Amino acid sequence: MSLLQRERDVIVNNEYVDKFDFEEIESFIKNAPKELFISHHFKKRDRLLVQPRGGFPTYKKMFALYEEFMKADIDVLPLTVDSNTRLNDYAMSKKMLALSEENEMDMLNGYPLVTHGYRTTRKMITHFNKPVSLRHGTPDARLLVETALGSGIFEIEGGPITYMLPYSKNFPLDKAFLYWKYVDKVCAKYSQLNEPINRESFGPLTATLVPPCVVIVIQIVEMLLSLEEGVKSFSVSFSQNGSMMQDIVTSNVIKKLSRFYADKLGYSDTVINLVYHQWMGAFPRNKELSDSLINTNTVIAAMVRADKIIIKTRDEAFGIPTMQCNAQSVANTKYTLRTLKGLPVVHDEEEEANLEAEVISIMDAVLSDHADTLWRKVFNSIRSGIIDVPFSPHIINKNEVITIRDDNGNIRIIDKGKLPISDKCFAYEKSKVNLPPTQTEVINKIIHDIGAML
Amino acid sequence: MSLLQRERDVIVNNEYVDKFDFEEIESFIKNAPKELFISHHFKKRDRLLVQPRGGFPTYKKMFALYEEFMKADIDVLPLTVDSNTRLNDYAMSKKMLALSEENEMDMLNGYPLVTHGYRTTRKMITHFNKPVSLRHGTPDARLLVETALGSGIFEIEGGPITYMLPYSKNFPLDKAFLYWKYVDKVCAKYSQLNEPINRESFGPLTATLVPPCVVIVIQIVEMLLSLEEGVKSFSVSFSQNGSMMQDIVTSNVIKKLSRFYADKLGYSDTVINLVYHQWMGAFPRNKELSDSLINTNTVIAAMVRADKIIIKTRDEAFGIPTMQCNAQSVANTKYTLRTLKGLPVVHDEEEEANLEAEVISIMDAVLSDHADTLWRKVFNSIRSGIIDVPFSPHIINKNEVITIRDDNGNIRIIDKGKLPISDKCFAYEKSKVNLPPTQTEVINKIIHDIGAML
Amino acid sequence: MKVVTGVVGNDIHVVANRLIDISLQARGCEVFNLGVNTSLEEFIDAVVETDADILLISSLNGEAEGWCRDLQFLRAEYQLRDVVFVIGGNLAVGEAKDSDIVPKYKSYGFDLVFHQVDLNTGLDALEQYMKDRS
Amino acid sequence: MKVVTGVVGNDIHVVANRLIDISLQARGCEVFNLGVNTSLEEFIDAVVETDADILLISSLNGEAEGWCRDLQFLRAEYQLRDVVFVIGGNLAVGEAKDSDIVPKYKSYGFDLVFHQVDLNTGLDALEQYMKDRS
Ligand code: B12
Ligand code: B12
Repeated sequence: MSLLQRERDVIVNNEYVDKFDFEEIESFIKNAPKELFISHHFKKRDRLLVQPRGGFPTYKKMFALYEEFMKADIDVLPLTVDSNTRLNDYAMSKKMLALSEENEMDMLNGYPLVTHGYRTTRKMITHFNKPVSLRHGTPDARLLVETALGSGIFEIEGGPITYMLPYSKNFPLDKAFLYWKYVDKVCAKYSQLNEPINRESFGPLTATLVPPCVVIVIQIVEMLLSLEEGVKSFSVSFSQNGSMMQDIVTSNVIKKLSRFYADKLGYSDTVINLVYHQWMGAFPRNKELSDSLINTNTVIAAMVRADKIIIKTRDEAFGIPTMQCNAQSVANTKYTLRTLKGLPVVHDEEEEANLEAEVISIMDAVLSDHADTLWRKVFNSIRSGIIDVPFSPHIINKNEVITIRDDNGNIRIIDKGKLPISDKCFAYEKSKVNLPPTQTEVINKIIHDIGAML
Repeated sequence: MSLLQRERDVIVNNEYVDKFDFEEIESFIKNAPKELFISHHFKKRDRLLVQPRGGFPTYKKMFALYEEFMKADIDVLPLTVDSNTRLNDYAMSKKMLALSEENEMDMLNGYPLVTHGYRTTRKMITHFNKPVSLRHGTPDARLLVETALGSGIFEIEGGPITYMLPYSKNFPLDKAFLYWKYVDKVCAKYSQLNEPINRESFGPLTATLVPPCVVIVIQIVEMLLSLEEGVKSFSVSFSQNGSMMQDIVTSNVIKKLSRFYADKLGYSDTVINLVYHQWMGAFPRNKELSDSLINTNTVIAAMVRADKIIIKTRDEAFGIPTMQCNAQSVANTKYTLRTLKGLPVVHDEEEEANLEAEVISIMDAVLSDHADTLWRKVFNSIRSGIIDVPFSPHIINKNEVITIRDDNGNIRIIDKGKLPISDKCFAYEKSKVNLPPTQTEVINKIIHDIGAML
Repeated sequence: MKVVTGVVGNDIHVVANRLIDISLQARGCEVFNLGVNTSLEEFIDAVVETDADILLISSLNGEAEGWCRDLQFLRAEYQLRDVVFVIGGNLAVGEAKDSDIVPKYKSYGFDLVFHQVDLNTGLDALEQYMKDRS
Repeated sequence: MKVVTGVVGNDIHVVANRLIDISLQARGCEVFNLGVNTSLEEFIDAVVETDADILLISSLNGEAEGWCRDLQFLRAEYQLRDVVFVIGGNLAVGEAKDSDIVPKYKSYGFDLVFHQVDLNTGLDALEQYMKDRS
């Protein structure tokens, strides 16, 4: 038995989980219909795929949610996991699931996938026969992903950085890298049986004034870590920046450089797709305005020529949306994409050159770290602040980079911390903003900029 | 007494109208606050002005509508006139206004301005102290415009072509030209007293597959006719075509060529502004989708860098919107414009060159008509089909031009009728579409294309 | 089957009218299309003149009620009992319910009333009505 | 005034937490910020350790109810009668009404409950409460 398989046996041996039948799972995946694989749909590339977020505690309510989504002609079903499962607190999930079932009231903010198990969940997923995307935010997602794959969920979101720095305070980063290596290995293994399992990185990060160069570097690095393990289908992503132009520039650069680095490191057979997240920051507490924001984001997603868009709902500022509200959001988005025609292809040479230079400088610094493996290089880079995510709750994150919006809504770096971007690039960033004179005013401006869509 | 003044005395002497006090009106306009003049707001050019449509039969309800609009932070108030007044059927308007007042039910699809009179209406307009735009569709708008100006309405929409070809079946076109000359003369006269009165043309026309070259020619021609009479502030306009790129191209060309012809004919002191109409064709019978369509249009209006946007409501497919619904639409649009930042400046050289060439060919043909005055040249051009508006109900319109959408939503000319566009341009248009093989299929495609937003 | 059609009143919405013309012809009718902006009297004159079986009125801009109230008198006056009177389109100012609209227009003398009904659905119902009748 | 603050449970929404830290300091408080992902026990420990006047808990992701039900027992156990217990943020999964939420959390032992209340409004109310109390 391989080392990986031995590790797998340990992982799935958990008091909260029914016994895993790996052979049965393998044959299920081998014979699974192509429709369940998003990588299969990406191949057609005939339209921008629409995917909401959504997860309810009970099987019954989750099933009903999928039914609503199907009526709205959804492209990709989501399975969002509750925050206890995310932090491997299966005991709490179990307790709250029981309470939710008894009281017909939602005591969890997502679907506790591990608690329900793969046998149950697979019934639902094969019933609807649409690709399902696993949305979580889990540093140690090993058991979760085994359960997902067994269930027929063939797109796994996350990664050691993007599901750590925004989603955890104390979880040891080095462990996260190893746990995600496991995830990638398992995905790569199953990818050989049928269409490839798609891995997706989570570009929005903290959704709070993260500069595009940091997003792109993290996307590329997580992609490379997955490709190292044999993953063949990968989606890079980012969320609305707050400036249409910055979104377009980010898209152009991320497409170009993710391909560039994949090829450079010898993974030219990988299929790379682009996912665009609608505004991930604070939403207005007015549902009509939220609808407007959502639709504007749909238009931008089409303009940046994403392959998939992940959408929000008019309930965002209030709480987990009702299923009707969520399905309505899908229907609205599909309508806009259907009627929106004749999109121009836009470029901004100067902005793209600057962003590209920033990304390459940081990538150079990461790749030339003295460590022996890529994950250790990245680990060191985060620890030293070469990669630094604003507003990360994680203790290891440097938290030195400070950003602010310019008059056109672009996120600009005003304190580069340890980011190894050139003086020229940093000067370019600073030249775009009129910095308020006092520290208090800068803080007020940052608070104001966080609420750009309020 | 001048000839014009004598004509004016006759016009306002109408059994449905109270006596006009021209002296009092003149002094009112002279001393009117700048805020009432849209031309004053255009000067600042600090934002895209938002204007809905709206008119209710009774004074009370009209006042309440304005109150709702004010709460939504509106930029320009509309005064939309009912369809009887549009066709000078004041008797019917009076009867229906009375019924509306008695039964607290709307028996008119707009505000019967002539019936209410300028003394009453002015109270409302000075109370709100916002610029008001007169929206009608009247071939003979002489009495209506006198009443409007006396009321404090300092933007007059319409023109002899744009308010004729889409809005009338039998009204004699030559008369319309003379009646609109009257309107322009009166506007020009009052323009000398304070800020200029703004005249606006109605680019959407029938809102049904009208090719951009026809729209632009008509915009330029109506502008020139107004400038001839001394108008100093003019807005050209067009409505969403159905392709973002075609909107951008139309905007770039209309801006360039309206300025070009104004300068060429010696009116370089005129201020020209651009107005963008949200989709003017058939709306979906689903209010959520209508909201999406409206918001998409707002994004496009910002992209084409219009100076004013005229908006629709989610009730469009159903009937005259409630005031709350209308005000909500204003609020949503203002929100999107406030939060939408970083818009790229887009061009498409090839498309712009083609459209420019088409407009210039048609303008050349119009201007080189043998008649002595501009209006007669234009009159002849319409009669001969040099200017031809698809789906016009008017008997004089040639109705020979046939258009269809290409795969990107662009409106393309497949039968040029008598439009004097070059073979090269016509070939370009046709090269963009795959024409269905049979006549029936072409008709079905046209029906389908009319419903592009359904 | 002879059909007189057009848009009633000061209403100039012509697009539906063009489509109705095409659709009726496709269904084998002989169509007399008076176009937009047609008064009730003009319609009645045309029905008499052409000896039509059906008068199919459209209204889109919300005016119809004001114009059609007198139909019953004209119908009686000209003794047009055999002609089928149909109206369709958008039959009220503002949003309105079928349950209010349909009885109202029937009381004005229409046999069939299609408020915000899709054209083909309406014309199918009309054909059915004509069959049931004969 | 000493304030212990943080985000309760498996909740990692840090943005509000950072702003609260800044705002409390601007109001002259001595702030002990435990950050996100903090258990009820950790909060109580910190209150005891720092001898705080106020415990200000945030919850954004809808988890609070599951964590805070036991507050009343801890409060009694540690005899923290003088400490003011405040909670704010987004206190339910899904949309919920104030009239349901506030009494519920008061019954768990909170003195002040701010469900979806703007930060400054909440902190103003807190200051007023502290004044009225002394
Ligand atoms: C940004 C964001 C994220 C980021 C967070 C990054 C980070 N580390 O901070 C990311 C993307 C990582 C994220 C993850 C998740 N999120 Co989140 N997230 C948001 C979002 C969009 C904005 C939050 C924000 O930063 N707002 C800006 C700050 C300044 O405002 P605020 O947090 O609302 O706080 C204000 C008030 O609440 C108040 N306040 C807060 N505390 C207190 C205390 C007192 C005493 C007072 C008076 C006031 C007060 O003052 C603050 C300033 O005005 C909100 C939705 C929204 N609001 O629009 C969802 C939201 C909070 N997230 C939600 C959820 C569920 C999650 C996830 C579980 C994923 C999921 N299932 O969808 C995970 C959480 C994982 C975990 N372990 O907790 C839900 C919570 C649902 C509910 N309550 O029913 C929300 C409401 C979205 C939604 N509608 O589903 N999220
Ligand atoms: C395009 C349009 C215009 C164009 C018309 C160009 C032209 N000459 O045709 C312009 C811009 C000039 C215009 C002007 C006005 N319009 Co207009 N217009 C529209 C719009 C957006 C689309 C109409 C259209 O062409 N639809 C496509 C065709 C194919 O569909 P249709 O007309 O709905 O017809 C279908 C059905 O009704 C049905 N049908 C029609 N007749 C019949 C008959 C039978 C028997 C059956 C079974 C079915 C049937 O079948 C058709 C095909 O599916 C509608 C709103 C909408 N629907 O989205 C407003 C609308 C019809 N207009 C309206 C109004 C009020 C006006 C104005 C008075 C201006 C104003 N106050 O806003 C002026 C009218 C001036 C006048 N004298 O009539 C209102 C009517 C309000 C009401 N009923 O309460 C509408 C609903 C907009 C609104 N919500 O305010 N308009």
